[in-house]
Amino acid sequence: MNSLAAAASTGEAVQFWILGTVAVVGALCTILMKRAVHSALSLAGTMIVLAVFYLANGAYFLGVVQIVVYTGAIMMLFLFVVMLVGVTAADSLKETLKGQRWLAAGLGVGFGILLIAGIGNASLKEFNGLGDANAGGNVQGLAALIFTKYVFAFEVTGALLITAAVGAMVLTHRERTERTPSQREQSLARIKDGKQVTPLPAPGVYARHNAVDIPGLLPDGTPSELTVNPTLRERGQIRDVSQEALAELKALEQRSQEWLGRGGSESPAAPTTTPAAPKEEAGK
Amino acid sequence: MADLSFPLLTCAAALPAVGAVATAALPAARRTAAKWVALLFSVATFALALVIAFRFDPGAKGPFQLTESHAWIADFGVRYELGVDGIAVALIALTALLIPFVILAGWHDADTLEEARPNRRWRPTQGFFALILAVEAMVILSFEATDVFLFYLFFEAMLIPMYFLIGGFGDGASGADEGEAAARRASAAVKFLLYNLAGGLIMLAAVIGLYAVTADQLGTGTFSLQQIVQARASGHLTLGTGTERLLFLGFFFAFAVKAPLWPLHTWLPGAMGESTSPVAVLITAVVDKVGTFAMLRFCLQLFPQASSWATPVILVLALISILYGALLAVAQRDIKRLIAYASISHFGFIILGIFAMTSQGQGGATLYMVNHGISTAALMLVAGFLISRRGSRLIADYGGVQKAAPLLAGTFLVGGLATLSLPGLAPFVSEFLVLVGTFSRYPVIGIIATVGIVLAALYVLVLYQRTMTGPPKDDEVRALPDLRVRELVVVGPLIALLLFLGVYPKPLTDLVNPAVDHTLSVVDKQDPKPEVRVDAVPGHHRAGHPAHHHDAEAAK
Amino acid sequence: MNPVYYLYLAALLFTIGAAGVLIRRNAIVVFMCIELMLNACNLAFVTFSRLHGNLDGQIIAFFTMVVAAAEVVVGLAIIVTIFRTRHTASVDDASLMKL
Amino acid sequence: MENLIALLIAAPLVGAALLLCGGKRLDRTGHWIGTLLAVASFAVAAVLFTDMLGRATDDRALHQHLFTWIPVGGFHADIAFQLDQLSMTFVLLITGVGSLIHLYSVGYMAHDERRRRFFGYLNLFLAAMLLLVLADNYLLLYVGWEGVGLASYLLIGFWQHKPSAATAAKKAFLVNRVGDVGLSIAIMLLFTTFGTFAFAPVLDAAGTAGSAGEGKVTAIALMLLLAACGKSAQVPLQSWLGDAMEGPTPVSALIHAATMVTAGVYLITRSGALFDAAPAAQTAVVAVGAVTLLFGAIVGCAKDDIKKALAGSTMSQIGYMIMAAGLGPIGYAFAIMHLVTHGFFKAGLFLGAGSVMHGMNDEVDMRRYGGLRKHMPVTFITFGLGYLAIIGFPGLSGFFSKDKIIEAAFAKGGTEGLILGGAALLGAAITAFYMTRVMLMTFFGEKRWDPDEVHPHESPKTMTIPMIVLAFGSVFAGGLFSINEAFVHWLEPVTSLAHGHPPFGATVTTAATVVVLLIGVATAWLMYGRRPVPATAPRGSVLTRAARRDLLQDDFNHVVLVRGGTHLTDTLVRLDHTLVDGAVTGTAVTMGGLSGLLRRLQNGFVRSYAAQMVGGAAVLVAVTLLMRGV
Repeated sequence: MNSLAAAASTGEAVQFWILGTVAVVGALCTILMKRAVHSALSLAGTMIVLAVFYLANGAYFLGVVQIVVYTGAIMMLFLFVVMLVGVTAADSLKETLKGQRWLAAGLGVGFGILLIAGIGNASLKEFNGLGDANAGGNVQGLAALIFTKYVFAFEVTGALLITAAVGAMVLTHRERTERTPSQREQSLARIKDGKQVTPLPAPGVYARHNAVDIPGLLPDGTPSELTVNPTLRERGQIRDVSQEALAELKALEQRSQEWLGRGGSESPAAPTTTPAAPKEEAGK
Repeated sequence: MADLSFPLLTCAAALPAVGAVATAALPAARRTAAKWVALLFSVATFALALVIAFRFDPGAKGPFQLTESHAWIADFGVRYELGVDGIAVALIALTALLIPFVILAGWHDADTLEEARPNRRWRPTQGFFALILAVEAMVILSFEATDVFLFYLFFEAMLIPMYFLIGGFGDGASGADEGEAAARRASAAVKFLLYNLAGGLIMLAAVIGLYAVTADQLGTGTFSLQQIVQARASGHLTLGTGTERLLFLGFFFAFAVKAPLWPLHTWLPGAMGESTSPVAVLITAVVDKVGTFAMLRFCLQLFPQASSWATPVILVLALISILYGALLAVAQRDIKRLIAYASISHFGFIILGIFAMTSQGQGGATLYMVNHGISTAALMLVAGFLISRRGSRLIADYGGVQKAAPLLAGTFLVGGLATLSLPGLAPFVSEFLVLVGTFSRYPVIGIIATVGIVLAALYVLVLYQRTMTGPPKDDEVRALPDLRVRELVVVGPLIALLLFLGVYPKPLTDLVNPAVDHTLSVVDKQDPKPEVRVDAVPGHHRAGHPAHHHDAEAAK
Repeated sequence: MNPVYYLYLAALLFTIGAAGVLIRRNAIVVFMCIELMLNACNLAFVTFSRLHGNLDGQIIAFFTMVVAAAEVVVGLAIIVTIFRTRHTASVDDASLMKL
Repeated sequence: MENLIALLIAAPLVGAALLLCGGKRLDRTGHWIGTLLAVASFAVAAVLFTDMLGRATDDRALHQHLFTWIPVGGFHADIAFQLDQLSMTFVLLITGVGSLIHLYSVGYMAHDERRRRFFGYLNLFLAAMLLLVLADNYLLLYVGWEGVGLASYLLIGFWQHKPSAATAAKKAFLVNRVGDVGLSIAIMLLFTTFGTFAFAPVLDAAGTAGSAGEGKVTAIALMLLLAACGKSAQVPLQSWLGDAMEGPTPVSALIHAATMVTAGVYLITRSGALFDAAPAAQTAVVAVGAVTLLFGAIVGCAKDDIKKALAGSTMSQIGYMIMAAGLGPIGYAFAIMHLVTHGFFKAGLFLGAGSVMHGMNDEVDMRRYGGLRKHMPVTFITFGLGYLAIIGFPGLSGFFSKDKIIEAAFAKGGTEGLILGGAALLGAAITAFYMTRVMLMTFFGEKRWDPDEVHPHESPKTMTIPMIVLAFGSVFAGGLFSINEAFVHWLEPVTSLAHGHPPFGATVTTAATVVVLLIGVATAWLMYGRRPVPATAPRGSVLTRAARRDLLQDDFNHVVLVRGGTHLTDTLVRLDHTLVDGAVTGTAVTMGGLSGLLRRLQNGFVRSYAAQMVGGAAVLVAVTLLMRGV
C-alpha cells in the first residue's frame, strides 16, 4: 500500500493499457449502441474499469464505492428505468436537427484535442504519490477530511440527498385527484362513448405453446387484433393464425392426397416445417 | 436670505408629488374630485413658485439661492443639493404656471377611457392627472438640482410618467380606428422613450466619467455643480482637453435629444401628434425645456472650453433645426405635427441663443424658453379644443371655422401670431434678442436664421388660412360650437400673459440677467463691442439729428 | 508509466460523453453520457489526488458521486414523469423552451 | 405737453381692445366708438400741432419716455416716443385721413354683420401706424411696422369667407415679412455697429462713422431699403399690393393708399443721415423708385379692375416718393410733401371708387361702368378733383409736389439726373394716360351696365362728406404747402434741406411736365373717349397682357418660389422620414434582424443548447490556453 509512489509500475502500465482500451470501447459503445439497455451495460463495464483505476491510484475507498454505489445501485436504477420506459425503445437513426451530428462530432474532437493539448502543455512532471496521505489508511484519511475540513459540504450533501429522494418521490408519485371510477361508471362511460362494451375478446388458442400472441379468429376466419395484448401489438409480435389454419388445411389436403395417391412413404416431415413460414411473415 | 431654514425648493417639488399620490389614491367613483384635487395642488404649487420668485433676490451675490444641501449617498459623493438662479426661477414659474392650464385643458381627456372598462379598479382619470403632477414634480426638481447626479435622476425619471401619458391617452382624432390609433400611440411612446433613454444612458456614462475625474483629482468624488465649477476656477481640477470634450458630448447628446436638436428630433412630431394636446404641451413647453435649461446650466458651466470648441457645429445644427423645422412645418397635413415641427424650429432658436455666448443670446434664449412655453401652450391648447370638436387632426378637414367659432379662431390666430413672433407679443422679444445675440458674434448665421422668421409666418398663416378662413368646409364645421367658459379660462390668461410680457418683459429680464452674466463669466466670454463709439445714452436725446449739409453735398 | 496518462484517458472519456450528450436523443442515454462525463472527472480528480499527494481530490470525487447519485435519482424521476405524460423519452420532443 | 404723445396711440389702442374684446354688446355702438376714438386722436394731434407751432423752430421736437422695454446687457430698448416735425406731419395725416375714413366706413360697412370687428381692426391699425411714426428707436418702429402689417393682414382678409381675400392677406403678410427681415437685420447691424438703435445717437454718429463704417452703413441702408420695398410695395416686393385690393375699399384707401404703404418713405426719410452716408445705397433707392414708378404706371394702364388700376397708380406714386427720398436732402421734403398730397387725393380716389362700387353692387370691372357722372354727381366731382390732382393739373396739389420731384430728379445732375428726370416725366405722362382712362371708362361714355339689375345711386352722407373733405385737400393742400415753401421749411430741422439746381431751370421742367400731361390725356381720350369701350377686354398686345398679369411678376413668384418651395418641403418631408428618421429606424430594424438571426439559435432543442454550451466551454478552454501561452 505504501509502495504506491509517483511513478507507476510496469504492471500498472499493462493494466492501464488493457483496461483503458476497454474503458474507451465501453464509452464508445455507450454512445453508439442503438438500444438503451446495451448502452447501460457498456457504461457499467466502463465504470467497473474506472473502479479498478481508482484502486490503482490509491483511492481504495472510492474504488469500492464506485462498484457498490455506482455500478451496483445507480446503473441498476438506470436499467429499471429503461425497463419501465421500454427496453426495446431504440433511437431512430435519423438525425432531426440539421447538422447536429457533424457539430457534435466536430465539437467533440475539437474539445478533446484542446483538453489533451492542455494536459500535454501542463508541466506535470513531478508527482508526490499518496504514500504519506494514505499512511494512516485511506478510509481513515478520507474520514478525517470529511468530518473536519469538508464537514459543512458533507452536511449539505446530506441535505441534498434527502431533498433528491423526496423530489424523486414527488415527481414519480401519481396523485389521485379524483375518485376511481367504479365498474358501473366505467361501463356506463363505455356505452356513452360508443366503444366496445363487453370485455375484449380473449386471444385465440393454438395449443402448442403460450398463445397470448395469437389473435382470436372472428366468425369469418379473419383474426381480430383486439384480442392480443397492446404491448405485443406494438412490438409487432402477433402470429396470424388464420394463415396457419389455411396452410394447415392445405397441408392436410396435400397429405391426404398423398395418402390417397401414393401410399404414405415420406409424409410425417411435412407438417412440422410448414408452420414456420407464416411465422416469419408475421415477424416482418 | 441665502440660507432659509424653511426648505422652500423641496416643498415646491414635493407639493405636486403629494398631489400626484393624493390624486391617484382617490377611488374610482370620485372622478371629479380627482380632477379638482389635481387642480388644487397645481395651483398651490404655482403659488409656491410665486413665493420662490419673490423670495429670490436677483441682485444677491453667489450663483444660487435658497440652497438646500444634505448628504445622500455618502459613498459616491451624491448630495441632495438644491438651489436656484434666475433662469431656474423663471422656468419653475413657467412650469408651475402651465400645469394648472394643462390640467384644465385636459379636464375631459381621460373620460373616453372611463367607459372602456367599467370596474372599480379602473381609474384612468386619476391616473392621468396624477401622472401630470408627477411630471411637474420631477421637472421642478430637475430645475432645482445643483447636484449632477440628482439632476440626472429626475431628468431620466420623468420619462416614465411621460411614457404613460403619451402611450395611454389619445385624442381619438387620428382618422384611424381606435386599434390602429392605439398602436401608433404606443409606437410613438416607445420612440419617445427609446430616444430619450439612449440620450440619458450616454449622459449617465458621462456623469460617471465626471465622478471618476473628480474622484481622481480632488480625492473625494463629487457631483456638486458648484464645487466642480469652483475647483475648476481655482485650478484644483483640470480636465484634459479630450476628456472634457467627451464628457461634454455625453451631456450635450442627452440634452440635444430632449431639446430636440436636428437630427435627433424625429421623436417629437410623433409624440406630440399622437398624444392629447395637453400632454403635447407638457412635452414641448415643459419637459423639453429641461434639455435647453440643462445646456445652460450643466454643459456650459461644467465644460466651458469644450462648449466653445463645439460651438460652431452646434450653431450650424441649430440653424438647420430652425430652417428644417419651419420648412417641414409648412408641408404638414396634421395640425399637431405642424406645431411640433414649429417647436423644433423654435428650439433651434433657443439653442442658437445659448451657444452664441452673448448676454443677448443667452438672455434671449432663457426668455425664449418661457415665452415659447406660453405661446405654444396657447396655440396647442386651442388647436386641441378645435380637434376635440371635430375629431380630426387633419388640416384638410377644416376650413371656414372662424365663421362658426370666431372666438376660437381669434385665439388661435393670436397663438399663431405669437408663434411667428409678432412684435408686441412676448416671443418677439426673445426671438429678436437671440437673433441680435447671434448676429453680434456670428453675422452670417444670424442673417440666415432670420429666414426662419419668414418661414414661421408662412406656416402659421397657411395653417390659419386653411383651417379658419374661406367658406365653411361642411355642415359639421358649420355647427362647431365656440369656446366654452372652461376653455376661455385656459386661453385667456395665456394670451394676456403673452401681451404683457411682450410689452413689459423687464421683470423677466431682471430675473435672468445676473444668471446669464454668471454663466458667461464661467464660460469666460464677453459681448462683442460695437464698432462705432456712441456717447449718447439712449433715450436722452430730444431732437432729431442735425442737418449734414456738407455730407449731402459731398455725396453729390 | 506516467500517471498523466490517466488524465488523457479522463479527457477522452469526458469528450466521448459530451459528444454522446449532443448526439443521442434518448433521454436515458443522454443521462448515461452525463454520468460518463462525471466519472471521467472523478478519474481526473483521483489522479490529481495522487499527483499532489493529498486526499482532497478523492474527497471531491466522493462528493461528485453523491451529487451524481442525487442527480440521477431526480433526473430519472423526471424522465419517468415525462414518459408518462408524453409517451416518449426523446429530448427533442421536449422542445417547449422555445416560445 | 409731451405726455400727450402716448395718448395719441392710447386712444385708438383702447378702441381696438374695446371693440375686439367687447363682445356682442358693442355691436350697435361699436363703429361710433371707433370713430370717436380716431377723432379723439386727431384732436390730440391738433393740440400738439398748435403747441408745436407756438414754439421756436429748433425747440419743436418733443420726447416722451414711458419705460425701459428690453434691457439685456448692452442691448437697451425703451418704450419712448419722439414727436418732431416729420412725425407730426405723419400724425396729422394718419389721424386726419384715418378719422375721415372711419366716418366713411360707418356708411360703407353699414350692412356688414362684423362691422364692430372692422372698426376694431381699423383702430388697431391707427395705433400701430402712430407707433411706427412716433417711435424714438428702430426697434419700437419695428413693432409698429409689423403692427401695421398685422392690421393690414386682418383688414385685407376681412371678408375671410372669400378664399381670394384670405390668400391675398396671407400674401401681403408674407411679402411684408420678407421686407421685415431687412428691417430686423438692419437693427442688428445698427446694434453691432453703433451699440444702440435709437434714432438720435445713430443718426448723429452715422456721418462720423468714418471709412471703416461706410460698408456697414451701406449695408444698413440697403437693408432699410429692403424693408421699405416690402412695406411700400416697391419692386421687387410689390406683388402684394394689387391683391390687397381684396380688402374693403376704406381699407384700400387708408392703408394701401394714404398711410401704411408710405411707411417706407417715412423710414428712408427718417434714416436720411444713414443714406446720406451711403451713396451706393442712395443709388439703389433711386433706382428702385424709378423702376417702380414706371412699373406701377404700366400695370395701372392695363387693369380693368378700378381698384387695381388705382393700386398700380399708388405703387407708381410711391415710386416717385422713394425716388425723391433717394435723392437725399434735395428730395426728402418733396417726398414727404408728395406723400401728404398723395394721401389726400389717393384716399379721395379710393373712396370715390368705393362709392361707385357701393352704388354698383360691388362691381369692380370698369368695363361694366360708364356714364355714371349723372347718377353720382358728388362722387363724380370729388373723384374728378382727385383725378386732376393726381395727374398734376397745374394749380392742384399733385402739380406742386410732383413737379418738384421731377425738378429734383433733374437736379441730381449728370446722366443719372437725366435718366431719373426722364423716367419721372415718362411716369407723369403714363399717369395722365391711365387716370384719364379710369375717369373716362367710369364716368363718361355710354352705360355698359344692365339698368334692370343695377341701380346706381349716390352714397349716404357719411360717405360723401369724407370724400368732399379729401377733395378739398386734393385741391388746396399743395398750393398751401408751397406758399413760401412753407412745408419745406417746416420739415427742415428734421430732413435738412438742399436746393438742387436743375440743368435747364424750373420753368422748362414745369412746361415739360404740362406738355407730357397733355399728351397722356389726349392719348387716353383718343383711345377711350372717342371710341366706345368694349364690355369685354380685347386680347391686347403682349405688353398689355403682361401688364394685366402684373408684368408676370406673380407668375415668376409662382414658378420659382411657390412651386420650388413646395418641391423643397415635400422632398424634405420625404427625407425626414427616410433619411433622418430612417437612420434611427434603420438601426432598430437592423437590430431586429440580428436578433432574429440570434433567435434562431434558440430553437428549443436541448441538444442545440448543449452544443452551444460545449462550444462555449471549448472557447473558454482555448482562451485559457492561449492566455497561458502568451
